Amino acid sequence: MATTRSAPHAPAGDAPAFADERVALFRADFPILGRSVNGVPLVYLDSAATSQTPLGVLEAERHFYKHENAAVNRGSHTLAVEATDTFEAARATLAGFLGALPEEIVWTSNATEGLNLLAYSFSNASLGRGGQAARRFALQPGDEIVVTEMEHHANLIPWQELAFRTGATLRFIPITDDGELRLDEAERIIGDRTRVLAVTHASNVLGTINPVVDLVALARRVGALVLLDACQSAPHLPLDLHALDVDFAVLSGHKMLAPTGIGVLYGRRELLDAMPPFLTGGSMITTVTMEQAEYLPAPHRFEAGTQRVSQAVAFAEAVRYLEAAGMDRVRAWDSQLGQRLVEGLADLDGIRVVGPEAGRERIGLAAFDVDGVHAHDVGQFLDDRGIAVRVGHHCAQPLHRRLGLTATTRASTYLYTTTDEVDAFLSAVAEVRGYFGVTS
Amino acid sequence: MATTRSAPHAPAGDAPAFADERVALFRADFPILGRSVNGVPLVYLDSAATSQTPLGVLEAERHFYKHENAAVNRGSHTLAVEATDTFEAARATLAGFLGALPEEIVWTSNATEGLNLLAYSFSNASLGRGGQAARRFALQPGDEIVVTEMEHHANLIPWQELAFRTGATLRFIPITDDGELRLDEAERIIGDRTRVLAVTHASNVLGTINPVVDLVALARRVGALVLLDACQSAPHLPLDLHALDVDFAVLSGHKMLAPTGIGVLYGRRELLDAMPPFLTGGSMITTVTMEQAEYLPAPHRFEAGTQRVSQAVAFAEAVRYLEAAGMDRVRAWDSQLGQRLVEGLADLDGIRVVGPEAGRERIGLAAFDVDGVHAHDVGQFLDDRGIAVRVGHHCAQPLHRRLGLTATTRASTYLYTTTDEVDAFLSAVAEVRGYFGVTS
Amino acid sequence: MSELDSLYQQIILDHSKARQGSGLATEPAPVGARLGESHQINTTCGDEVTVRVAVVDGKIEQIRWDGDGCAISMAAASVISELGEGEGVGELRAKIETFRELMRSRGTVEADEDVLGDAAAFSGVSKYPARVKCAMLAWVAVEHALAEAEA
Amino acid sequence: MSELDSLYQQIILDHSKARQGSGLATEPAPVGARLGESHQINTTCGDEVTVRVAVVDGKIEQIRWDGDGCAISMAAASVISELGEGEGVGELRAKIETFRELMRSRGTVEADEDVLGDAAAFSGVSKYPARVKCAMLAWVAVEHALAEAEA
Ligand SMILES: Cc1ncc(COP(=O)(O)O)c(C=O)c1O
Ligand SMILES: Cc1ncc(COP(=O)(O)O)c(C=O)c1O
Ligand code: FES
Ligand code: FES
Repeated sequence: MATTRSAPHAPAGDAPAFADERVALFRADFPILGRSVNGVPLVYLDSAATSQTPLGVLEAERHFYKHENAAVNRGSHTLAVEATDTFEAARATLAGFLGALPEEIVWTSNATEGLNLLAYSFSNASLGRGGQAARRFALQPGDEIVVTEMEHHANLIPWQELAFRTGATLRFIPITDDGELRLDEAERIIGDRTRVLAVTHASNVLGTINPVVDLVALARRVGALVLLDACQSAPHLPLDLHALDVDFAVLSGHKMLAPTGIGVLYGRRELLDAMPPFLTGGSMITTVTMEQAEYLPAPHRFEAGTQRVSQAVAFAEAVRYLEAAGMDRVRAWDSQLGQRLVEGLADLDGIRVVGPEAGRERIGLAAFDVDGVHAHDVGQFLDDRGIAVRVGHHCAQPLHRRLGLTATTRASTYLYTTTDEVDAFLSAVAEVRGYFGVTS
Repeated sequence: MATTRSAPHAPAGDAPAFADERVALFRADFPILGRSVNGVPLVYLDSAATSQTPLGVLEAERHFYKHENAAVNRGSHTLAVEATDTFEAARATLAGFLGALPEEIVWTSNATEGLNLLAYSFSNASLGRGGQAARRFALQPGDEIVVTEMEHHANLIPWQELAFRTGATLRFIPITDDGELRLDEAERIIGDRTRVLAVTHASNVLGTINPVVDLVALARRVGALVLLDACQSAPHLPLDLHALDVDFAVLSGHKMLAPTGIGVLYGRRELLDAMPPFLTGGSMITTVTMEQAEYLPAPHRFEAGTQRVSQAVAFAEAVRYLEAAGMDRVRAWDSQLGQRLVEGLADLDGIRVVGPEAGRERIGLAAFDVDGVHAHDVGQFLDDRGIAVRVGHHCAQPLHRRLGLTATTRASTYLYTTTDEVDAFLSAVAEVRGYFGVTS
Repeated sequence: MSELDSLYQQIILDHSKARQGSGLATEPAPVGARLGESHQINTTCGDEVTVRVAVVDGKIEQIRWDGDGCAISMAAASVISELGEGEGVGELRAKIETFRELMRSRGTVEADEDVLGDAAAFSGVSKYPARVKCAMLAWVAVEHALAEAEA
Repeated sequence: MSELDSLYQQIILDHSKARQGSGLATEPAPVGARLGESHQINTTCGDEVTVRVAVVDGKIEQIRWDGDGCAISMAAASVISELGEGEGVGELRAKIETFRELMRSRGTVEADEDVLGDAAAFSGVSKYPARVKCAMLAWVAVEHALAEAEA
């Protein structure tokens, strides 16, 4: 197998980016973008941490509470029936957006919970829960779980804990100095012992988009399950999970215009139906005695207790907003701004951008180190200009260690980010070293 | 120890119930209560499943998104600092409402997740996670977990699963025919082997308020940990968790005017700090290598990934709404309506109310069986009159089995419920058997 | 007829009380018949029904059931038991399909009384999506039991 | 002076570069002194500092430290190392308390330069609650190290 990168499943560049006027229209839907901080207009470049939420999404949630709020999948009165319909329609909307079936969509609080759901369900299977059907999820000493060196802690620590609980071994695929996955190493590491391959689609620090097709092929060769962390791809690129042929995927609503408190775990239907439950309680059972319980099929098997109904409704509205904008155009815009960020930063003295160099594909973000100035001081300086960026390890300490850094500064964009904002950011960064008296 | 019921920690009846005019004012804050179903005005008597949400709470959430939304506890820009302050202030508000310290409040999706958090953290402790300090949470064969026969599935199945994972035994305290806990049996069952006592404060089917003080005394005698399921008490009575001296408690926001997707786990500070984590990922660690992670102290140790920030903000606003109404008066109102329900139902032929008889203390709900008519048909009949009640096993199958029933119909009230609504419900119930042609 | 009355038509209420075919133990299965049994649970309410069919030469000789549930589910079990006995397996399958379509129609399909007999009275159920499972419970059980009998 | 300039006063920037007391290994601890060491992590950023104090007869002979962090945290380590050496343990504890109050004051307390010396320049930090931990990091480490030295 070649180690060259194959094209992502829908190559960038086939849709035009937004015109500035279109972006201005988006911005009108996000009142917070009009606020000022420290007496200057806010320049929000932290969408990779959490995106802003448009009025229509808030309105969808408000409408739900004003007209149909009731406990779903439990009640039989009119309100409860309506609320259940709305809730399940939201699931279908997400399924459509992701190229999946409604039964393959499990609501979670966020991507982190989705990953923990998998890790705990697998360890329950390892204890014999779920019987014969769940044996394929059981791990034991000698089995291997493979992640990459660029994972967010959310896609690392749950697997460390699963390895601890089952005796399995955690291995990782290293990256190149440019922040791309080493496919030659992937090919070596993904072997007969590999049971799970958990990999991010796009890196929240490097901006790299990983070659999912190649990785899936490597995993299929050895019969390993593939989990895709789609936290940074679902908001920024068109996704078709069936076409990508992954077994599981996780994402968070708050990174794609929805409120906090809602996320999705995708799982192939026959896998979800065979997995033992994670959270247990009401609304996920058929029969309960004092001694034991029998469980509903997926997705309800994994949705214990009263669900995040209004958040699911809002998430569906967020997805409609993105669909109306056009995910291929969102990608084109983010990618254009991402390039502008890298090119601008590369022109400055004493700045080291991590991840793929200018001209190579990346999502709309750039993380960098300023020689002689700590990232938190960079962030403070920018904040004084109203520019909101994220500083720190971005929940990817092992990656930073690999890069020889403890912290970086990250600017990230979304469909409401303007070219002017990127430029304002670049000129502010140009002044940072001078302000802190670093001259060398 | 005597088996008589001691008074709950703040006896009912020391505050006057609301005047009808006050209830009318509350109702104006809940637009959904003005809607009609099937061409008749809605009579919402399903608040024990989920309560309605006042405009002020929706407005608090909207305000957050319009002015301060950002990732909390991670970012250092102004917006992130403001969002973090607001989020932590919400925690302090909840702590104040519950008689706890802010560090003792862990945000969860709902009560169910809180219970699962405990059960999984205890099983992680049983595997050695958390080291020596966490040994007190470790279970093994021979150890016993004690619940009651009246528990909601959420406070039963997680313990069944924990018993399965650790080899511990699950036991339960039976109830009397009147739906009260048998304290004589509790005294016999809670013994040297008991490690955890998990009990509901108020039953979501019977309406019974359990004698927490007596149960805590029994548990303390043998050094067992006490978990209180406060789902049905926190919305309806003043709570002071420190005064009740329980070790843990869980509750759900959606049952007390907050949106869905947010709940609280309370844990005594030194216990939470000693417990191993449940969900792992970002924002709950100090140092992470590819091999292992070290964890923050509570509550952040238990809050992995991006949190339910706007929901927490809304929950705090809901709690302020309840505080303004006065929890002692909320209790008085619910208790008055609860009595009216039981008395009215007891007067009808062929109706069997479960739980304490009229005149004995209960929260604002009544579940009942209609002789000769299945609960779902009762519910359908009432729904046709616009009356929304819950029918089924209410996530308490073992309790229903104990009562010799498979399903009941439940009417439940809240501060916005009117006396007229209760009366409309009672006259509709009076017609049910006739409609279905049951005469005997 | 009010919405509610169209759900609880007199025929349904009657069947829910005088339950045709109720009682697995009351009458033995005909000797020599191919037997099939199915146990179905309505997961929304927990109600259950167990159905046994006896098939001789592709014809349904007997349908017997035990169960507990709401008026709709009990009436539906009674009706299919009455309707199915004496039918060919293929014909009853077709009727079950017709009934399923009726139930899923949300009130848009007209019931054909010639085909469905008393089961046509269930057309009102289709306007109550939450109750469709009640009406289908025994019918799905018969479908599964037939498959078993023919296996 | 802009808000930002009041946070990053020249004294702070200078200390953050010419770090007093930096280097645990460069100079050995005085013989016969009671030693205390403390390692502190700022959990919001992951930055760390390790401080060693040497106490002789209730007087602080030496404060040495290693660490990595932002300008505020490095300057704060430098300042306390300079300020603390030669102080009595009790006096330095009192100054740490004064500094803590200043940091928590959200800009409402006036720094007393006579007491705090160069540390008075940190008063601007109190208006940035997210940076208070940076300023406190080494100071808390000294506090813990003193407790160990005296144990
Ligand atoms: C007594 C009791 N415990 C637990 C729960 C579970 O709450 P949730 O579904 O919000 O997790 C409920 C409500 O359904 C309840 O009434
Ligand atoms: C790549 C990646 N994975 C996982 C996560 C975790 O998402 P959340 O915190 O919403 O669970 C994030 C975002 O923080 C991310 O960027
Ligand atoms: S309500 Fe259970 S079958 Fe109808
Ligand atoms: S940012 Fe880490 S100590 Fe200041």
